[in-house]
Amino acid sequence: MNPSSISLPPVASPHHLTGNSISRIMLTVCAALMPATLFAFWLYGWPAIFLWLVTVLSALAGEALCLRLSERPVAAVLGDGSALLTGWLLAMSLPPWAPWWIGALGGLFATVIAKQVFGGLGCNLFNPAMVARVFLLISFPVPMTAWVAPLPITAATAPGLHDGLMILLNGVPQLDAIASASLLSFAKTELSRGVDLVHALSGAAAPASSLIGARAGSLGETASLLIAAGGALLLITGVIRWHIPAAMAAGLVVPAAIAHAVDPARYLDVATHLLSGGATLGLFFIATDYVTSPNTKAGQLVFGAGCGLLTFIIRTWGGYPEGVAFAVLLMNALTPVIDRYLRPRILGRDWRGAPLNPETERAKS
Amino acid sequence: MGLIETFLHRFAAPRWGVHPDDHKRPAADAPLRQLPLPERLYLPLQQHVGQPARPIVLPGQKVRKGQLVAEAQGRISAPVHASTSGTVAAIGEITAPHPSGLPFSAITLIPDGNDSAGDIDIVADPFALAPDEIAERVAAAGIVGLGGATFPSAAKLALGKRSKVTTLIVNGGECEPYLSCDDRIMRDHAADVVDGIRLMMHAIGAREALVGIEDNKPEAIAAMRRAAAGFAEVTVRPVPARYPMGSDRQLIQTLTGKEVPSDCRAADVGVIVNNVSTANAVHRALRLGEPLIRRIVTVNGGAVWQPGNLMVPVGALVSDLLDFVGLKSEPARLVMGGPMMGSVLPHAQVPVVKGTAGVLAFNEDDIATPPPSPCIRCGSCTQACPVGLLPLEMAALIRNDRLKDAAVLGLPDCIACGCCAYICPSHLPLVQYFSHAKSELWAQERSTLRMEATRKLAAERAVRLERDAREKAETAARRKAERAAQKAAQAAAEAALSTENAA
Amino acid sequence: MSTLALWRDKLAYQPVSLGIVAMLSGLALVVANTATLPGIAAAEQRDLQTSLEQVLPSGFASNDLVRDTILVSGGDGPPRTVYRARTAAGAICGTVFQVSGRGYAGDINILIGLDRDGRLLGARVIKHQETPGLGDKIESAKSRWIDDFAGKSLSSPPPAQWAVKKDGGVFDQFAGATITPRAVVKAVRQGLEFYAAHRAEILNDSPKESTR
Amino acid sequence: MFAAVISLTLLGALLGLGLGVAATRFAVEGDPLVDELIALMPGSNCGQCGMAGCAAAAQAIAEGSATVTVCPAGGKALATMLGEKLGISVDLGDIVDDGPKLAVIAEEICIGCCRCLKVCPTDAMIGAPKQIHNVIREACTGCGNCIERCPTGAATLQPVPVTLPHWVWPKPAPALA
Amino acid sequence: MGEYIALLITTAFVNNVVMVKFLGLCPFLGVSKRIDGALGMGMATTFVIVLAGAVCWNIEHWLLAPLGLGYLRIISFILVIAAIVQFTEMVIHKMAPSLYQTLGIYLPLIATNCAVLGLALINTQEGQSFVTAVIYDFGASTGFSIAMVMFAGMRERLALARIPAAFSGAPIAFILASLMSLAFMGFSGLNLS
Amino acid sequence: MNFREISRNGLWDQNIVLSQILGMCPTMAVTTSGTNGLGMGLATTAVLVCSNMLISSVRAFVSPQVRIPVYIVLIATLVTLVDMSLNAWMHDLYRVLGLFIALIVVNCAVLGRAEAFASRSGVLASALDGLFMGLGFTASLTVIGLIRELIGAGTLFAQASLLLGPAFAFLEIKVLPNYGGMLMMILPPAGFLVLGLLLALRRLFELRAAARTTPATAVPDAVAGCH
Ligand SMILES: Cc1cc2nc3c(=O)[nH]c(=O)nc-3n(C[C@H](O)[C@H](O)[C@H](O)COP(=O)(O)O)c2cc1C
Ligand SMILES: Cc1cc2nc3c(=O)[nH]c(=O)nc-3n(C[C@H](O)[C@H](O)[C@H](O)COP(=O)(O)O)c2cc1C
Ligand SMILES: Cc1cc2nc3c(=O)[nH]c(=O)nc-3n(C[C@H](O)[C@H](O)[C@H](O)COP(=O)(O)O)c2cc1C
Ligand SMILES: Cc1cc2nc3c(=O)[nH]c(=O)nc-3n(C[C@H](O)[C@H](O)[C@H](O)CO)c2cc1C
Ligand code: SF4
Ligand code: SF4
Ligand code: SF4
Ligand code: SF4
Ligand code: FES
Repeated sequence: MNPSSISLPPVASPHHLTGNSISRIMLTVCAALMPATLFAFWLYGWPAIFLWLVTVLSALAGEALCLRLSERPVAAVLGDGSALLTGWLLAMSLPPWAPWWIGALGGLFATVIAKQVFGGLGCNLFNPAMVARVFLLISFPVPMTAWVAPLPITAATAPGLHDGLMILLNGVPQLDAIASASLLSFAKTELSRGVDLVHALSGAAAPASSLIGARAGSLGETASLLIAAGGALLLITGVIRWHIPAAMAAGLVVPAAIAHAVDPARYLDVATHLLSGGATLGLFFIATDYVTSPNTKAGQLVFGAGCGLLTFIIRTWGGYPEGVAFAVLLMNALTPVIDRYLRPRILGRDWRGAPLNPETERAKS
Repeated sequence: MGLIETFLHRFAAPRWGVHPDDHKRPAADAPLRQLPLPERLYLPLQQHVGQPARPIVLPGQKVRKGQLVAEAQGRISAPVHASTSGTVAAIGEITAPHPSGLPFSAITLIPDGNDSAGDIDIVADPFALAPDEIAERVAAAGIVGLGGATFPSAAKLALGKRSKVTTLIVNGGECEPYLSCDDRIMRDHAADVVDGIRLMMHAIGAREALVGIEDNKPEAIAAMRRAAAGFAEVTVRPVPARYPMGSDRQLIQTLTGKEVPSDCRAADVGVIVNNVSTANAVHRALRLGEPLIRRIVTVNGGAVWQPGNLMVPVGALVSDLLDFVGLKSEPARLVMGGPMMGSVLPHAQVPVVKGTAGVLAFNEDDIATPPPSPCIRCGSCTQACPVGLLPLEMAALIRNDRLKDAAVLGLPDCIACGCCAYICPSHLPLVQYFSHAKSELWAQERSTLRMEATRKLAAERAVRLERDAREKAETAARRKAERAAQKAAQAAAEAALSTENAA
Repeated sequence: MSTLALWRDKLAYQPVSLGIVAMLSGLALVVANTATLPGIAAAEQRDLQTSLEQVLPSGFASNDLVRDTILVSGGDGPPRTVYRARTAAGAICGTVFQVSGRGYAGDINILIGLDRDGRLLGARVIKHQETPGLGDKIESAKSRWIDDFAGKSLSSPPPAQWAVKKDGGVFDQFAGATITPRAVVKAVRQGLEFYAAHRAEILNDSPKESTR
Repeated sequence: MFAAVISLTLLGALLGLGLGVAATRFAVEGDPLVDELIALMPGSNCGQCGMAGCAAAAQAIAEGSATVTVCPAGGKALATMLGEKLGISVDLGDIVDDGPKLAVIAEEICIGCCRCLKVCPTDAMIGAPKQIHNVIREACTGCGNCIERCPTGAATLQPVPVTLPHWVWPKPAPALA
Repeated sequence: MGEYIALLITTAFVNNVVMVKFLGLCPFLGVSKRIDGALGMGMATTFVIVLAGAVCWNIEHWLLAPLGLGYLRIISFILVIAAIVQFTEMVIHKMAPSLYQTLGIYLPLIATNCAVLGLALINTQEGQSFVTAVIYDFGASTGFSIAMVMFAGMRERLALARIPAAFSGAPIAFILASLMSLAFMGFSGLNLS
Repeated sequence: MNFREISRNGLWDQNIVLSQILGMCPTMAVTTSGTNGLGMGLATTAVLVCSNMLISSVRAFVSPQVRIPVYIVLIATLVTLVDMSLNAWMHDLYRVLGLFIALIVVNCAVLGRAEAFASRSGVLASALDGLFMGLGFTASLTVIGLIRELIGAGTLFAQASLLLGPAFAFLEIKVLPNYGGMLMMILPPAGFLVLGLLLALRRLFELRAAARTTPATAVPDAVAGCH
């Protein structure tokens, strides 16, 4: 009467799953980064392309190494695309003509120290790409703040394939000749010299130039508009939700607007804050990293606002010209606490977790 | 759906839940078919929550269709009736429709093919009966909730009456993909359903009835509206198609705005929820005198040749259903219930029970389950959870065996709807984590209770040992005293004797 | 031992024992202080002396600089101690005093030595908190940068060029660290200006103004 | 000079006084923790933990010389409770919890010697001399005392059969990557 | 008022005792496994630091400085701190046994928490006024508590992560602290004036 | 407690830094170079030996209520004495170690040893314990300092002659000529990072050792002091 014994271990419901997967999400993000990346490649030429390659490959290599050591499936995990994305985002935030060892050390640091040591994907507490960026900035402030003005790959003076490789290997010859400050560090230097911003940022130095990428900066900083377009794609495809970008933008814009209104000579205007530095990249691609941001809406709003505000504070009063990476890391450190205290309300319970009063519910109609 | 419509849908829909592809058609549109009487029926004694029924027939006994074969035991219980006429072959065990593959008790019935019913006791106007009497008849008919929970309906009606329920919500949500048995009932028997609803309202004393139907079932909505047209107290209310709209708490919230407090029943806020098929069963019990011995079962899934709805006697084997509809291929997985909450079946030799809404035979493509990856904390599960829980945190705690901490996060409030596991891009078996934790916690609870009992027993034993010792000592003392007394008496006697002698 | 154990839990034992320990410690420290005081004072004196001599060419001063000081108030802040160097004949041939500026991570204290005409004889950073590897090249132990100041005066280079090269001046900056050298240059320049403003007072050799 | 010694001595004496007073004022009597732990233990004093009963086990746990997983009778449930009380995380992997066990008497072999009956800490064994003994399922904790004493091997420990309501969903296997 | 707020922020974040000044690391690493414990320790430490700071300031101001007993500073400060700590310990042991359980051996160790003595010494070194000293102490110990709570939150999450065996426990806690102080580097050079 | 055990405890099994994880503040703050680590370690060793001996000899007289204040007073006195004498008579060394010496007072490892060992053991054993604990501390600090220095600046024991005296000049090595340096190594993050990696290394050793001796047992909680 009971012929067949149990054939399989019990499988729990649901028996129907979404077609979504981690690799699909990560590849969508990569796709959203693509236009800005290609544009930046065009702007900065071969050295930037090589640096990007070195960074991505070393991030992948670091991940693969750790997976080998901990005896986990290398190919399957690399295939999830998260290490690729980490390397990519790191490359987007480096000076485009930085020497190869910057990219290589950064990529390794990101995946080994900031990610795999904590247990790999999903277990890291800090954004790996930003950890690596800050590590590089603190360790090698000179090459990490050596920006070059855009020199489109099609321009006659642009380094060719061979020269690009040389720049990658040996660094930029006569850096001072072509060095150019990024907008934020330019503003900071001028302020520290006692020049007011109204004068400093007029004419060729006007912030609007960064809109079209005509200003020195990292790959991800030069094409703010394309980055924003990528962000819009992420929002539309539902990969990210609006809470973090909106809150972060608000956290940055509101104090910036107030300060600028009070003293335009001392405080940068809103557009500059939003369009320069890593702000756009941070807004859509970095602060939104699932693993290191809170996962409730309220938490994400707090997190985003904190990122924006800290970015503003560090940019305005801090020792570093750029604050997105630090702001994101600081808020990463706060994320578990946010998650702990901002939990969603459970149906049938109040915010503190006590059951609702049936009589008040009965009275509703 | 057009772009604008999709957009509007996004904003109009509730913020919880998921929207899986519903796969309801073409099965929903196929006309109802009758399953031919199988060779054997297995009538399980436990087809409801509560105490199992107690068999009152003996092997070899002949029974008529609808005859009581096992009676209810205790307050929360339901009787079992013969689904057709025939001979009781045995009272034994059969594999339960449960993922564990463990057996449970069932009465084996060999149909005689006549399908002859016994005497039928019908009242002319059930509305003339007292509410309690309706509940009694519902109880006698063995009706249990057909929406999946299989709670004895009479107990629910009685509870509703006691708690002064004003609103009866009729659950025509049928939010599970693939299933369409409720849809079929509403399309084909709308008038009967409405009659059942009015009978239940009478039994509870409710003033109004709201029939919530997901808006992906326009035919059912139309049919029900037509049937309810004459009754002002019955309102048909389309609700957005979003899983798990059919869950009672979510439906109550959507239809009335009330939230059922976490430690309360719906009745505590003045609402009772019943399934449309339950209403139909109530109608049949009171108007036709037929106990709950058959139900509509959706047979669907990629491996099924002719998906559709079947009228099935309770106790038929899943294999009988599958043989009838035909299989395209060996199913990769058999599921009883819907794909979101249904339980996987160990094999096809398990009986259809009263709560079986569907039998799904999936092929490899339907269930292609990639291996789980680590949680990336994407928050989709939190977003989807209709209860507002943090599935990722609970799962992480459970993975580390911190079950109590998971309970603090709200594990007991989880309704196991599966939204979280459905949406998870890492394909984590979240529901299994929660089921594991819940059953493990219950087991721990049981062992704690047991330990308490042990402690009591040990204490009692200590008392007994002490008493025994004391009694022994007392007896010994008494004996000694007696012996001493005896000796004394003897001595006295001897002395007396000697004095006597001396004298 | 057993009586001790009895006593140890008594209330009075606590203040007495802790008091005794404190008293003995106090005694030890007092004794040590008395013994080491002269040594420490002498050592500190020597330290100052060597620092002062660093900013003057060797053999420049024939007197004991440490004892030949004058307090000059002016500029902003408290009066400055100015040490004066004399020739063997006793004429004032140079001065040494401390200037400070705000660097990247805090104040930088610099000792500068000038000749009578206000030409720099030397400069030494005596205290700073700049980042090692970046800003600490102002230390003479790490780099010869600070030696560039020798021979400079307010007029050479001209005031406009008293700045780092990045700001259009003559002094090198360090790659990636402009703030530190900028601060040093500014502090030294202010020192020169201070000297120019108070030259008469400093060179005034009437004995009543010299302290100590 | 004197000032130094005197002020330091006074400071020391004053603080010593304060501490002395505080120590008597705020003295904490006994160790309430052990009592709380004892209250949690099964209390059957079966000795499976290898200690002289539950109170000794509680004492050992409080002192840290025994782990919270020491009591096989209490199983995982007890271990988690103890862990919570002590504020430590418990590695439940340590517990060999192969499910609850019950004593079963093989009626053909039982000679009715009554030895098992005397050692059962929960009075789960019933019977009278020279009669077949029986185990009350609800009361037996599976401690095994009777098994050791049974001269004929009639008493054995059998796993409690799993039934539908007692079935526990297995924990999912961890993700590979 | 403004400058007090700036002082508070600077001491709490820019010159965070733990992350930047390297004071109080032992309790920072020891009592940060759970947020609740960290919060309790943070509050206990704040209490001790502010109280000890105030008492030490007075001792310095009214006793040591006037009598020229600077060389007794370390010993008298540490004596005061030790006494305050032990007193607090006894009170907590009596009043809140559960808190006592979590803070365990660390309560006595507050006495050797360098942050307490360090801050008291810094107060005198910088010649602060009483109010500034108290604000400074409060800001610093708040910074200590904030760092502890953030760190504890992260360690609670670490407890659920799949840390490689060689790193689980202390090693990963240090690496985490390293990344956290990397983040705090963002405040370096922050100048609110 | 025999000699072997005491020395093994101090140098490895209960190493203050690598196992007990105590005295973290000086460990992190001074290990920006090998020289600093060495200097701090030696100074601490001196104090540890003296304080252990002193406390061991007065332990019978100290009541539990005032135990900690008494120990701390004794340690502080010792430290101040050392501080003053160095200042007066070895001024050059003092200029280097002066700051570190004040830090020793609050190095909880010193009090930790007083509590855990000296208050229960004889004077000689306590002195030995102090010596080996101190040497273990010194070794750890020096190693951390060397790693940070090597990666940070490409040198080993830079300025040893300046700080510890000309006799130590032989230690100074410039390993990587032409090396640009890595600033983070002398900043706080690298202190934590290097120690974390060292601890992981130690754990790895122990895991290997455990696997060799008892192949099938579970992972031991290797770092006993990891609270
Ligand atoms: C996640 C979830 C989904 C449910 N879906 C349905 C459904 O689609 N239709 C339904 O009738 N009951 C559904 N139920 C059961 C209802 O909550 C409720 O028990 C039932 O409608 C009560 O009616 P009954 O007693 O007549 O079965 C669902 C329950 C849960 C927890
Ligand atoms: C950790 C760190 C420490 C720094 N320390 C100093 C320093 O001591 N002195 C300095 O001038 N700049 C220092 N900087 C660099 C300044 O932040 C600033 O970027 C630089 O001085 C600007 O100079 P530039 O115009 O040459 O780029 C430091 C930067 C970092 C990241
Ligand atoms: C793995 C690796 C790491 C390096 N790290 C650094 C570094 O930390 N700092 C640095 O300035 N150069 C670093 N370099 C680059 C070389 O040391 C570089 O050639 C050296 O700084 C010489 O530079 P110069 O030509 O500017 O003197 C590194 C190179 C490699 C291969
Ligand atoms: C929307 C989104 C944003 C991401 N941002 C980052 C990022 O800023 N830095 C990074 O290293 N990885 C990022 N990732 C990849 C991945 O989440 C990350 O490697 C994990 O933190 C590794 O555990 C992102 C992924 C997604 C889906
Ligand atoms: S949906 Fe899955 S991957 Fe996303 S947070 Fe939830 S459990 Fe993690
Ligand atoms: S299964 Fe539980 S946790 Fe998951 S979505 Fe449903 S109610 Fe929420
Ligand atoms: S094993 Fe458990 S029940 Fe038995 S004596 Fe020990 S503590 Fe008590
Ligand atoms: S195993 Fe034996 S002795 Fe132990 S409780 Fe059960 S019957 Fe009693
Ligand atoms: S050395 Fe332990 S707290 Fe600073």
